[in-house]
Amino acid sequence: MRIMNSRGVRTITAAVAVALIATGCSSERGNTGDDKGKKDTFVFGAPGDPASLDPALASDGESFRVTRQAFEALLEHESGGSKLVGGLAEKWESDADGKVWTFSLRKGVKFHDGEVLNAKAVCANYDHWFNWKGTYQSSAVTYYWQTIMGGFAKNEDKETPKPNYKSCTAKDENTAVIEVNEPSAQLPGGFSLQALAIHSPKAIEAYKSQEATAKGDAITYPKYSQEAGTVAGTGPYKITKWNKGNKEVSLEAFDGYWGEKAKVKNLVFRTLDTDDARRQALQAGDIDGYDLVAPADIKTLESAGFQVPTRDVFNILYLGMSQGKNPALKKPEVRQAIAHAIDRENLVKTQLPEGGKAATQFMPDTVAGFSEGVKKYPKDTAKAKELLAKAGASNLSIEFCYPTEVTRPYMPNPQDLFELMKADLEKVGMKITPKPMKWNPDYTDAVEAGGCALHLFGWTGDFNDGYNFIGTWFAEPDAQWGVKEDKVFSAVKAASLEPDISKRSDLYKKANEVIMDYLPGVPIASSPPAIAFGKNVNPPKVSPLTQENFAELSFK
Amino acid sequence: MLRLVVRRLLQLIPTLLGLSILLFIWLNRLPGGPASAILGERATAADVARINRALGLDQPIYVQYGRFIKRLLELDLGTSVQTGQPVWDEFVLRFPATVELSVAAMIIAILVGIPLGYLAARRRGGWLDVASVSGSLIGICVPVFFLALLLKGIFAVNLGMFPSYGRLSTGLDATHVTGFAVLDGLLTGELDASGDALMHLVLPAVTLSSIPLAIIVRMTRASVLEVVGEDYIRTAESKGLEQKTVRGRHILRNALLPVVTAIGLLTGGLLSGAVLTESVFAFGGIGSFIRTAIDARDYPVLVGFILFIAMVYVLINLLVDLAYSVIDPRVRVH
Amino acid sequence: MPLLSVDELTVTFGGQGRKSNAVNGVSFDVDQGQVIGLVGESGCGKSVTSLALMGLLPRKGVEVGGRADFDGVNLLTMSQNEIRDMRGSQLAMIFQDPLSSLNPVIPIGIQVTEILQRHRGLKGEPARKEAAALLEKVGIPDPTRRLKEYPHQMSGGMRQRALIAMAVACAPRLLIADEPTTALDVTIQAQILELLKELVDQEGTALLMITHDLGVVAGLCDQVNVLYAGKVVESAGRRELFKHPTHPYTHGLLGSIPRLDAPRGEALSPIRGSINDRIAWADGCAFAPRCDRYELDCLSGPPGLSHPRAADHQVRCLHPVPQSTQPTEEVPA
Amino acid sequence: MSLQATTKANKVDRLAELTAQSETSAGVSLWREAYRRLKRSKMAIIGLVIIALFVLVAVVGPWVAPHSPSAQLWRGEVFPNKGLFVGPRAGNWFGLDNLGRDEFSRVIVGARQTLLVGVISMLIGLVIGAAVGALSGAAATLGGKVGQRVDTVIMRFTDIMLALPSLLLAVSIAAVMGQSLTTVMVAVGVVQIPTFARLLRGSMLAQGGSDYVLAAKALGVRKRRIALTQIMPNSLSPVIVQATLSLATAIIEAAALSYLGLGNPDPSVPEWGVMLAQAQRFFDNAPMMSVYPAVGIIITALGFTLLGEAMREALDPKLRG
Repeated sequence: MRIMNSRGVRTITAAVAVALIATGCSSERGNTGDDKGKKDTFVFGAPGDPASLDPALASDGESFRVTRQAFEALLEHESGGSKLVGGLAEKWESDADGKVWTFSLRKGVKFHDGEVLNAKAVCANYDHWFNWKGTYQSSAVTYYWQTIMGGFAKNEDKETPKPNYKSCTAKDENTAVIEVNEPSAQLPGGFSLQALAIHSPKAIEAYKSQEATAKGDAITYPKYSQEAGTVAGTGPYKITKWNKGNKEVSLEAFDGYWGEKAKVKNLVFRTLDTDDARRQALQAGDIDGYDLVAPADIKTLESAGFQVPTRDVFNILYLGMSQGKNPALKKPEVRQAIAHAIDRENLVKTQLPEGGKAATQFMPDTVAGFSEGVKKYPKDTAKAKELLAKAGASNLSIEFCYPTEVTRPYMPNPQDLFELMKADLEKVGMKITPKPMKWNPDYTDAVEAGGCALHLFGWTGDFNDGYNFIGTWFAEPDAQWGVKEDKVFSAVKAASLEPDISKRSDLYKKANEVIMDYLPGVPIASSPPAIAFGKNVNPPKVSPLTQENFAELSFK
Repeated sequence: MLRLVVRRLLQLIPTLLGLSILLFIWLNRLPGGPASAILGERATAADVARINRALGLDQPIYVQYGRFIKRLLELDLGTSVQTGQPVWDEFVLRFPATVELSVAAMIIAILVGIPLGYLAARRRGGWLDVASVSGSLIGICVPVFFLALLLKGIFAVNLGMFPSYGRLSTGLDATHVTGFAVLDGLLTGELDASGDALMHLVLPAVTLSSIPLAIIVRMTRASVLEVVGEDYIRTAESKGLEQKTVRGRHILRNALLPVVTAIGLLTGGLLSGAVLTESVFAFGGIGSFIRTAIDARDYPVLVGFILFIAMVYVLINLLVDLAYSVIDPRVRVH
Repeated sequence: MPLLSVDELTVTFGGQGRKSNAVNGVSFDVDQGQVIGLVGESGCGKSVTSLALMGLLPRKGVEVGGRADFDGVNLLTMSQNEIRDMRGSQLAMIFQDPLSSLNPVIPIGIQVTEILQRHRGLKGEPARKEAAALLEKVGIPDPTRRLKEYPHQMSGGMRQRALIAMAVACAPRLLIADEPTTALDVTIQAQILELLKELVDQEGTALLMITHDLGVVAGLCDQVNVLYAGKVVESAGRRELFKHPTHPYTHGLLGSIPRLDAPRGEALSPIRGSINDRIAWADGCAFAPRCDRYELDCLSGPPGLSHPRAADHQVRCLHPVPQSTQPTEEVPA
Repeated sequence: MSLQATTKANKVDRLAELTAQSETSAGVSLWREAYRRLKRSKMAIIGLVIIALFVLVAVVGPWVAPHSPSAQLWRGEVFPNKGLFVGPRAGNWFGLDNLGRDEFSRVIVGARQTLLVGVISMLIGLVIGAAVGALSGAAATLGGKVGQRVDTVIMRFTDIMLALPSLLLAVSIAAVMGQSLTTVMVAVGVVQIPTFARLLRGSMLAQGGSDYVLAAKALGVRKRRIALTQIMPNSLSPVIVQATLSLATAIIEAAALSYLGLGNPDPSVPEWGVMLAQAQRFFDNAPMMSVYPAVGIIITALGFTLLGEAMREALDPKLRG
């Protein structure tokens, strides 16, 4: 029988246990069920189902968590870090103004379906994406392609951004050259995204035969992206089965992998929607690890002998303000008052996982471009009060949106955070009207449309470039903020157009300072999303980008 | 008999029609309307426009309703926002799990409830009576999800007697024949699979059975008490029949009539409880699917499910009536 | 020796707390093949008496006292199983409401055969044959078809006949009929009474006829016991009783029957009040409150039995009705 | 005074007193009889006591609560992210919740919200349901051909509503109305409508067939009058019972809605369902946080159920014991 690890049910349990033992009811499954096949199967509890097995059609972490084990992009991040390293490309370089990117590919790389990786294969991928039509052009389907490379060969809708991708040419067997129209801060980081991971040309051909939409009335993902079999990458695992009923994606180690082969033969991602479900499954020994551990559970798990390695922070949680929604926010004093009112330290101390830091700007200190010199807004209730008075906005009443029933890597418990901030803001005499919404789509839609005067939101970096953070918000006017401050935009733009990495990060520093002077919203904190593993597991290196490589893990 | 079936099936039509109207109105009342209901996250104005065109939302309302009905008749319940797959397929995929769970729960409720209720009535005022009555009263008052969490915490997490989630341990997967894990295992001879599926079934089924069990106990008890006082029982006694004959043939047989009806209605209600139970035990049935659909505002799924349930419900009632007309001769005539 | 001799039978309901005596020391005898009437208003304890004899009273909260010897054996002290074996084979009973007395969800056939199986060990085909024969005997046409029918498919008369068939299935020696005709319309009543008479005549079964209907008594009974508030207040042969009702209550009963031969304009003389306004026998005559002949001494303890006219005519009254005022009843033969 | 007279006199007196002794319990009205039995039923007593306590707390709660239920007075002392909570202690008898608020005060104040949800949603169900039921019942019993058709239409409609799992119905309503306390009440209330409707209709049909109604019809009493003065009053008892019972279900349903995240949006206004749903996350570290509201819900629901059941038994002659 397992050790009792919950003070709560312990007493009841004790009673029941006695009864059970008395009736000779042993924990039969406890013994047999667990070690059955466990040695060669690792089960990971994922917070959500993947949307698609084709990373190019996905934009959510859960899809990427799975595909990352089976697909590799031209560039990757170092294991456990955020530094760009070679992926399928051993070396890469760009011309002076960052428009021509040359990749010398790794030799002897095989796809799961036996195809060989070469420059042609790479270009087949990029051309496939570039020539998408119909529903594939919906930003809901190909979000990342459109962010990194802009639009398509033939844009079908004026909403779609103009293409930045120009061409991909196979210079020789193992050299692929990708050209873009404009230098972009999304590069080279963008090349490391799963959304731009390289598929087997054979698979690509198969994809082309399938339309993304079955009926006119909704986005139906193509069959190949919903069942294992067609998709084929070069990763250490190959996807063998997606059992939607059981909410399980099964992967199997790929013998032909070019690098160090996976140590555990079978890898299974099992969706368990709630924190509790995942925690209990781990405690019950039904799974070997899970992500997004509720901060409250970290100590519990550790004291019970489970492993909860801490990731480096690579995200930012902020209190967004929509000036469009509530004009009072147009007054700098009001925004500053709010910043001074909020007790960030307390949030970090009591709510966020250990390793969390109060934020001073819209990016974590792990990102190149983080500036020490930004203007700071420490907690100061008195100051906040007087600022409000100065703005003639004492007892200002304002709407505060927060998401319910959701855990985000940067925001483990939105409702509690909201409650605390609400209390802080009320202390300085503001009236708060709570507006809880379902995360998806209500909340995200409302926030992005600028429908929430105050709101909690955040971002986890895709790759280590400042633009991946501040660029997403402050490159141009954005409904979410309703900011009309050219100083801000130009500062960010300037940085984004600078091809030289080191120069660029200096420009990001300046941009950050400009942004924090203007204070479009209040950066709250950066905190590492906690991930947990079973006692008998040697966990993989945990990644700040939450890009763990499960091929590294093994059983003790 | 057949006429009854036909009549009831015909009655099904107006019910569903009315329901579809309600749903149609509802869908159109939704904030943002059907388009945003169908589209998922990051739906651009372009998408919405495209959808509206596709849905023909520019046409007059009755035309739209016509299309709506037409699609329903083609079993086209739209596409799930969460999975991007046809709603109907999703149901077909998940329904067996829920049926399996509900049936298991019902079996427990019946096998425990009827004997318990009977004994309670016979030993009226005895400790068993008091225990089962108060037990059933409490049973009704415990929120299902709390019970589920409690059972899980004790038997899965702390005692490790049962798995804490799912229908089957990973790696094990009985090849699909019926979709009922337990059955499939038996059919395909993968006994370990069905055994495993059974273990997975225990906790959710027990949780789900709590309310029907409570109700069945009390109904059986009440109706036995009532029947015992009937003249024909006195007649049976006056004939000097053996006790078992009197109890079995005369008391129980009559006492169960109302219980049967109740069981039918309860089965319909189970689906509601399944949403909570399944989501606690991450049981891959419609219930947990709906729960996530609720979280994700997956309206096509919800609409589809409501229609689906309505049908199931009416069919169940039909079955009950049939069963009733078999066991109660008085119903058969007319 | 009488087949059944009931001696000071008492039945008390409601164990602790408020007791109420339903039967207050009833005594009477039933001889082989005799038809005995037990007459009284509803609530006088006649049905309770019969249930007590059959051992059908609930065990809990009921006290049964006195004796009821069925050829020498006291029914009241028998064990559950002993009395079970008696019921249906030795003693049988017919109840008031044939519809509610038949199990609605079981075919008549089975309800008949089950008793045959129990007491005569008949199973399957022979049982069915016998059952059909029984239905035949009680005058149900096309019995084999009827066997398959359910109570609700039969007429009231048919149902009562079916009940009777079950009662006589094992040729019991004593048949108790509790208001067998009250629930039926007059024409049927006659038939049923006719049937009962035939059966007892043929089989020599003793019949204890419980009724409030003096007409029934007049038509059927050899000996009549008039019950009031759980006590026999008058007991006599049929002719004697009808000729010379001596107890004021009996007198009143007869007086309240409309009669054709009554002189025009003569009003009926109904008994005033209801069975509910009574006093406890212990304090005196329970009928006193309703009695015109009531005197203070009626309240000096329970009145005993006396034989003002003949030895076989017992009356429990201190002030019996004097002969002059006797109604002269033409007793139907 | 003549001896004759005296004897006559005490004859009567004596008789009178003796008659008085043997009591007669004839012709007690259904309600009085029911009330008599209710007073004797343990279930009813327990139920009433619980309800009384609950209502008392709900009413005076906000005044007797030692602290503000929403003030994070001990914010610094609770560390959810380290699994450190503060259990019962002097001043905070139920300890603190995950945001450093006084759990005891929250439970106390929460009672009112819970009662509110229960009562209002019950009323919604009762009023609308009864109206619908009465209408179709009256139509069926008195309306003749047309009435019967009206009746069937209405019943089809309730069929539809019955066909929907209550939770889904609630969710659908929430989807249209948005998330709010009112939504919860309406949702839970609407779910109750068909039950009440069918119940009232059923017993009205039963009454409709009864002799006194036939008599009234025969006497040519106006139909509306019959419905209102004869049928309705006699059909109400099951409805009253149901009302009591549905108070319990309402409270539980509300809790379920909260668990599905559709509960009262403003979490700083404590409500047991929401509290329970919220506390689940900390069950391992602070089990009592879930236990307090859970026990509150269960006991309260039990109280109403007990009373309801007792009433049902008291009103049902068949179940007399």
